[in-house]
Amino acid sequence: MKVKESYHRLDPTWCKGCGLFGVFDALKRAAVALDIEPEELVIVTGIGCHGRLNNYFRAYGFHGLHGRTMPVATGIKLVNPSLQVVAVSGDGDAYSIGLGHFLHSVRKNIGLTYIVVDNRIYALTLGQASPTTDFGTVTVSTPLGSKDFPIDGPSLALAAGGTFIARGFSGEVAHLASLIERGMKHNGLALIDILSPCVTYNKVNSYDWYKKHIFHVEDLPGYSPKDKAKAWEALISPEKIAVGLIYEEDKPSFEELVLPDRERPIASLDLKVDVLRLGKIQDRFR
Amino acid sequence: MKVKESYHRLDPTWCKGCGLFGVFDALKRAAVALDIEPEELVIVTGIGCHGRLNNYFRAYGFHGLHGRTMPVATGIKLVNPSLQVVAVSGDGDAYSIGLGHFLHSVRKNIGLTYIVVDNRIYALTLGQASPTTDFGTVTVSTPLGSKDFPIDGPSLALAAGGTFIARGFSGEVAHLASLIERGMKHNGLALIDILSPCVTYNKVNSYDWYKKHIFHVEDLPGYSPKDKAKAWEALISPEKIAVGLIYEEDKPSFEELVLPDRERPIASLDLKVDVLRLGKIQDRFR
Amino acid sequence: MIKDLSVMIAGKAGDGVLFTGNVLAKLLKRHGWEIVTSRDFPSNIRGESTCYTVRASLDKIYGLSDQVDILLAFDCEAILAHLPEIAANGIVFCDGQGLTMPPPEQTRGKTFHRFSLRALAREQFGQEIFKNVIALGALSYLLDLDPSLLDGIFSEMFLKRKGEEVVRKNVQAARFGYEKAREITAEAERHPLTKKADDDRILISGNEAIGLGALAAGCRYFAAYPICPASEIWQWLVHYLPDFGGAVVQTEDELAALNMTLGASFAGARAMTSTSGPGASLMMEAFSLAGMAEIPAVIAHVQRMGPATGMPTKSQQGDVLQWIFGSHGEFPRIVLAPGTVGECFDLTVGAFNLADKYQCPVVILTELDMGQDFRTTRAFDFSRVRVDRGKLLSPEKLLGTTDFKRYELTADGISPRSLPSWKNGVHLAESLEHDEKGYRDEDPLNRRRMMEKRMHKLDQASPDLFPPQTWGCQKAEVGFIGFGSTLGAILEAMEQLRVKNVPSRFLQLRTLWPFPAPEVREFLAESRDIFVVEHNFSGELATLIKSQVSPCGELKNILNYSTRPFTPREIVEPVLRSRR
Amino acid sequence: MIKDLSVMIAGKAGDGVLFTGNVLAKLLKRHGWEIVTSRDFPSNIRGESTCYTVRASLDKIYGLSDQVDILLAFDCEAILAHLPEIAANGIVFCDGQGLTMPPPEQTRGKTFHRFSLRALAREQFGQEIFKNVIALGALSYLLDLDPSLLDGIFSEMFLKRKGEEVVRKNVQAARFGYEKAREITAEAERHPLTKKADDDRILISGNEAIGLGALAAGCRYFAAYPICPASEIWQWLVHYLPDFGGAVVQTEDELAALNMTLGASFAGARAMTSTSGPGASLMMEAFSLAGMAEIPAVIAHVQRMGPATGMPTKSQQGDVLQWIFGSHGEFPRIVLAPGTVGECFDLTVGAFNLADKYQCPVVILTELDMGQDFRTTRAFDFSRVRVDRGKLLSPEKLLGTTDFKRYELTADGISPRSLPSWKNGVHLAESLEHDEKGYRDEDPLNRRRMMEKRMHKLDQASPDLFPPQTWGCQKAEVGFIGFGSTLGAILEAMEQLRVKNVPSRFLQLRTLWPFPAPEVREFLAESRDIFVVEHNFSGELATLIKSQVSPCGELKNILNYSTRPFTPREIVEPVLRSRR
Ligand SMILES: Cc1ncc(C[n+]2csc(CCOP(=O)(O)OP(=O)(O)O)c2C)c(N)n1
Ligand SMILES: Cc1ncc(C[n+]2csc(CCOP(=O)(O)OP(=O)(O)O)c2C)c(N)n1
Ligand code: SF4
Ligand code: SF4
Ligand SMILES: [Mg+2]
Ligand SMILES: [Mg+2]
Repeated sequence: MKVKESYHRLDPTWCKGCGLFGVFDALKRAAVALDIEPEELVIVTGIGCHGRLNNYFRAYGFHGLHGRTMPVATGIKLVNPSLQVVAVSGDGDAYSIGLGHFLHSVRKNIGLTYIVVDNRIYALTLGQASPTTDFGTVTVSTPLGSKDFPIDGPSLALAAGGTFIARGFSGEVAHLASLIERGMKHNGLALIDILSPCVTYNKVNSYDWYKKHIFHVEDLPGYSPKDKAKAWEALISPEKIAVGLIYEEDKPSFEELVLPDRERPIASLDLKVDVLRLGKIQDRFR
Repeated sequence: MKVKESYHRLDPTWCKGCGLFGVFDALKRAAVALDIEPEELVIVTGIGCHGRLNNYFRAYGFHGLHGRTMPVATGIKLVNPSLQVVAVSGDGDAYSIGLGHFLHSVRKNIGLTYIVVDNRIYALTLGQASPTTDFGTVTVSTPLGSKDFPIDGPSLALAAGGTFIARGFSGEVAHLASLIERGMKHNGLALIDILSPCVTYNKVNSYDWYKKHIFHVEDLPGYSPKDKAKAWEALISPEKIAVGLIYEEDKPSFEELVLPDRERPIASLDLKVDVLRLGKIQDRFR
Repeated sequence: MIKDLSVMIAGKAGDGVLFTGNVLAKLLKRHGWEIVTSRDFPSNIRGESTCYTVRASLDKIYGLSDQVDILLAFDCEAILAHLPEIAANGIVFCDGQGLTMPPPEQTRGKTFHRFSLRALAREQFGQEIFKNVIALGALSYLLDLDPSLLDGIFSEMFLKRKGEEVVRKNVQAARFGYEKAREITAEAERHPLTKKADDDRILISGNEAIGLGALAAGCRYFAAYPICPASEIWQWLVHYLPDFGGAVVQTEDELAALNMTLGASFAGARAMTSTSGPGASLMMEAFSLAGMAEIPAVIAHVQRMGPATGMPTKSQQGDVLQWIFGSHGEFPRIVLAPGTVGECFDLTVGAFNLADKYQCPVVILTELDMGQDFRTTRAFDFSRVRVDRGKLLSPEKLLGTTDFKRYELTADGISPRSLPSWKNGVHLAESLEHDEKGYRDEDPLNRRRMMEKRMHKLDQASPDLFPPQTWGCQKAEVGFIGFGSTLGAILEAMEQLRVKNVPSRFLQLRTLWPFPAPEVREFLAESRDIFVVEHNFSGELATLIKSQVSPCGELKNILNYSTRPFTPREIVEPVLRSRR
Repeated sequence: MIKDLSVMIAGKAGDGVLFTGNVLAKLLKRHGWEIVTSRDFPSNIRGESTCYTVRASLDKIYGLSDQVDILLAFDCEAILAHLPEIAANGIVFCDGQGLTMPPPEQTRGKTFHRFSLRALAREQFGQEIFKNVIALGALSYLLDLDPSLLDGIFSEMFLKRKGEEVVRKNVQAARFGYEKAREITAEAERHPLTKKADDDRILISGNEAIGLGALAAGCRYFAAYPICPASEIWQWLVHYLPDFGGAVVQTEDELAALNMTLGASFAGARAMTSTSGPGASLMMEAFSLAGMAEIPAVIAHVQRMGPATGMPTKSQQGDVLQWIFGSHGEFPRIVLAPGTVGECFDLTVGAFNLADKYQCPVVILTELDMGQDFRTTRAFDFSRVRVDRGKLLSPEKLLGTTDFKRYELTADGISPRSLPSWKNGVHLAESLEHDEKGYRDEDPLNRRRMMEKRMHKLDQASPDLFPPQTWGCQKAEVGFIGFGSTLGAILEAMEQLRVKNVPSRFLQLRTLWPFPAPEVREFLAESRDIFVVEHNFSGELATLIKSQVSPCGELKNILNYSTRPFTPREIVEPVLRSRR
């Protein structure tokens, strides 16, 4: 039986009050709930404040390049599909430089949990506007207010054929943990977009602001995460931000489709040289 | 008064019957209809069979790198917003390697016409599966049938906040020309996704196949391209492929928002050194 | 007696030149001859000029010769384009309408035949595409080859995929061409080739040999994005890897391809990617990550002509320094450059072992010519292939470990590796500077140690690397240095020089990085005139040599930055000129 | 009399060390002294150790000295970390709880004061952040600076943005600190600095100087993606460019940034981008496009420590060869390396003119230290700035042209440019090999000509490039070669060597490519001991020299691959050692 401490390596040095603490906690809770061995869990992070998670969380980790969590995580998952592979990105990492990888992984429905900690800012680089920064926000890169219309990861994931699309709030850790847990159990790519305050560089989208601006899809009468049109409506709702499990669908995962034998992961294949078999293949060149 | 020949530089050497001929023709028709001087038109192309268009079409042109039409076109447009800037990509160019740029240009609503010639294949590289290739299709890269679920450019554009989303068919040149023409008049980014047969490498999605698999949104009773929920429905329709002007919205274009003075394009600014003004700026360092 | 023969097939893209050339090469190989092919294709699907040369010889050959003995032209343009290359007693078959003959002083001695291939194909077999098979039949006659050889090739090609009827029709068309050629050519025009035993040899391209090498070496994960001329590596492997329990993934771009390769390798697979030109530039960032996080990775780069999109179907050696000095930051890397298809196989096997042993990225650098052209070579001996995974631990070895250090500071700088899922091996693969366990560390002393660890890893690697190979006369004054696909032309040139009483030597580099400075220094010291032969503009190899061997005497460049591979003549002439 | 003084401020990220250091630098500059600053920051928003050094001198200085005279420590850890650097008679102010003193043999001669900055700030001003201003006031007292100088700085900083009340409170806190320092320090501990006239000088960082240079040179389009330590260039420009009719665009990544820059340049703007480390690798593909399509572009690369994500807040010169030999294919490029903030301005102006004149990409290569640290320099003379757009035509000049050739084969290889919208100038900017009009062309002869055209463009460029600068004694036996931000330490080292009767010279390269071979050859010939000083592991500059100057005598490397900039001592010592 695991406890949260099973996954605790170090106390984080994020700014006091940062939403990442909630994410850190929720991820531990989800792991506890699923009783995962730290060795069976691989956390792939992007570059940004969120990327520090690997330093604090005890599990195998891969802290790669900015925006490239998805291909790295895919490589890991396909080579050893029994691993629980969780990728953690920021809004810049996932929705700016990594947008193409994100959506291609979604469409391929690769068995990854993708946690995007969206603080609507480039935090580690000291506060530039990100693709989710509200229109008009003043940042170091937009002294006259941002002139870019923000994009929404869950909507894009839905349009790309996503099979598990959820949004959490780092101010609601238990709820968030349950979303992550469900995502980790999902067969295929599970997106968990997280509204998460950056208390240092984003003074607008605070805990209070989010509390006022979110609604839970669970609270919508008759809401079913299986209904794509409803999901779309919830997402494009101009008034408030939908939180909860927005959409879910059954579809074969990429590993299922492309791996010849999921019981024999590539990572543990015997690489002994099969002289006979190779000889037969070579015969085609005679 | 322009005629089609005003824009004709060379006869194309695409394979006989290739959908690109229809695109070439439709683009010329649209230019004629708008009576654009070839000098005022810039065509930015990606790498692929579609990219050869620049050789045949008389206008300023930029044949850049695979997947990078959008940033190049944006640079051109912002520097001289009076130019009509048309980008032409293939499905690989726009929706695979260029996906991130595409969606970021959509969300910024840059005043470009983006023509994506979707032949559901990587043609110039001799026939690999593309992001729009149908599930199960056998290609040189997928001898066992493609295991990727295809994505849909217009749906993604809608989710990214697109303001003009259309789909044409290179077998219906007049209709396509009218979509391109409207797109070129649109304030902001106009996506015209084109169903276009590759007669050499894609034997499935032929003219006949498309004729059987498309429907025109104009034919839907009460369809309005201003209704986002309807547009979504039309796009995710599992039976047939929606063609026509799917969605349209008024929103300020990026140039409008970021250029200090659209009447004085950056391209023709006087760069004389303003010693006094620079001196004042320098004073802040004293 | 003919001992060496070149046949060229020329036409327009879409004419089936590739098919015809490939079958002819196979045919001549089965006849027992040594083969070298070469293609010159446009980067367009239809309409532009294309040609394919098959050189066959009784003796071992590595490159093209300077002339064409038989030209099969699908149009008249092709004659005019290739006339200068046609041998004095050459034969030309042409399917041009109204064959406009070149002026007689250019055609003297050569024989021209109009051969209405298309018309005959349509008339006799209802479809124009049979023109290629008719032509192959005609060539069979001309070269006095056993017609049944062609039959065998057709049934291998078509029986399974297209059925008996197709085979039959092709065989028929070939026979028809055979007879037709007998009708229109004089007996004296034939170039009969002696049959030799087709012993333990294969006919293979560099791309295929790399694929086969990867398969043998235990590569079980391949991620790539389509690009000419590299795609064939994974498009070949995709037919076999799943059967071996592996997977091939087509990614959305090259950034994903290398990053995914690193993910797969981190998780335990022998993983690889391939690319060319623009794709290589896109891989530079992740290349650096492989170096920093010490992740084994194999990258095959089949060079095409740059810069930018350049000329995607033309060969070049213009990306050499990119892999050695490119990317940001300093990290260990290995760059191998096979000079023959056999070496494509051997060096690929070696690349995987080196990557695992030194935990760094390994590049296999070839060229379009090497990748796409076919050569005969002795069949590969798989029993000699060894798989060495270096310091990869095992779950058993980790038992009881309580303080696993993925980046342990060891004497040789190489640290033990564990894989996700292995107990007690938890660690972080880190792109930031890190401590021995892989966690971010900004301590100056740690930085120093980690840089030294990584950068010195390859100091003792030379016994594992492929040493340069010396060809030719031990004591020659003329020395060539080169690598990769120029080998064939250099060896041909050496033979021509020998005939002219100019003995020469050739130092063929097979590892470009870490640079084999001692061997090169020795070679430089022993030769009087050094010519560095490269298929590029700026002499990248010469630049590299100068940067690594100091002091370094005069190096003369023999460069070719045209769209065609070196001809032997292009190497012989500057050497003779410099000795006058 | 004090003529030279170093103050260090040390604490944790989040302590306001940056603010304090910046204000102190400004203050000392206004007092009339020459300034050099240096920062050592972690790559983390909170909690880790941080320090900032301000060196001030009556004479012109370019680098740091070896010691710290005054340390302002926000915690005790900082004392322990920096004790070895503190001068024999140094003073330490510390806000640590329970100040654990180092052993007496290490503290002898030094003065330690406990100064409860945080507590005082909270008590007196209700907020801890006032600790920094209190400290600044205390330093003002200690150095005997006019207190009103600080007042002026605060009102410039806060009046417009935060209002009068904030200014007042800051002024108050500063006075409080001033008085407090008087209380706790003895008169003898003061380090009074003579006031000098603050004449026509500015205090500026390399990043700002590049921004100002770009603005002056007519740069009107800037596209970039955030990355430390380069973002400050565009984050400075974003305040001014719109007023000048231009635009700054934050792109989705670095691929977009350079491609967009090329689009803007193609359409007529003077356009620029900036980046560092990983971003530079991502730009390699479009770099090649700029070379092929002959599009002017300016790229500022502020180097940080690699490889991979490396150490984003530490300086390094580890990306030099990337710009010279990186990217696929061969194409012309120019790489400039300013050694002072003044040169950051001048070379940026030059970069735009070179890019336009030679129609190729130009890289301004600096380092984090150069980019982020501040130096005093003579104010820039804008009346000397010239804008030369090279062979850019005009609509008028195109009148009557019927056959415009964008890539015309001219004697100097440089062709006339037209811009979209100009009549008669229609053309294609082409990434494939192209003919004179810009359209795809696979003809071998055309290829040869186009390669020669592009590659020879820079053959005659040397009069336009920034020649190396020679510092020191004409006839010295000891010669240094270096570039960029090592200049300060080298000049300090030369001074220390002079005092020890070892005269030396220094060849500062300002253009790294095209390589200034004649000047370097001459310098090598004239010196006996050559030391190549570089802030990297492998001696990239030395590698470059060897590859370009052949024969080339022995080059000794003085390398620093630690996280800290060179101290003069680190250069002096190896020189002295080698002469023993
Ligand atoms: C290729 C590349 N470009 C830029 C950077 C610099 N960089 C580091 S973190 C970051 C963005 C961080 O934003 P986000 O992903 O939202 O993470 P956060 O810090 O907000 O958690 C950037 C641009 C980089 N490391 N690599
Ligand atoms: C960075 C890079 N990767 C790969 C290629 C090779 N390449 C050329 S065209 C092409 C794809 C073409 O597909 P698509 O965009 O659909 O165009 P089509 O040929 O079908 O019109 C690719 C992958 C390239 N030129 N650059
Ligand atoms: S800067 Fe923002 S995102 Fe980063 S640790 Fe601080 S609060 Fe969190
Ligand atoms: S290969 Fe396909 S896309 Fe290319 S020209 Fe031929 S038909 Fe058109
Ligand atoms: Mg963020
Ligand atoms: Mg396509």
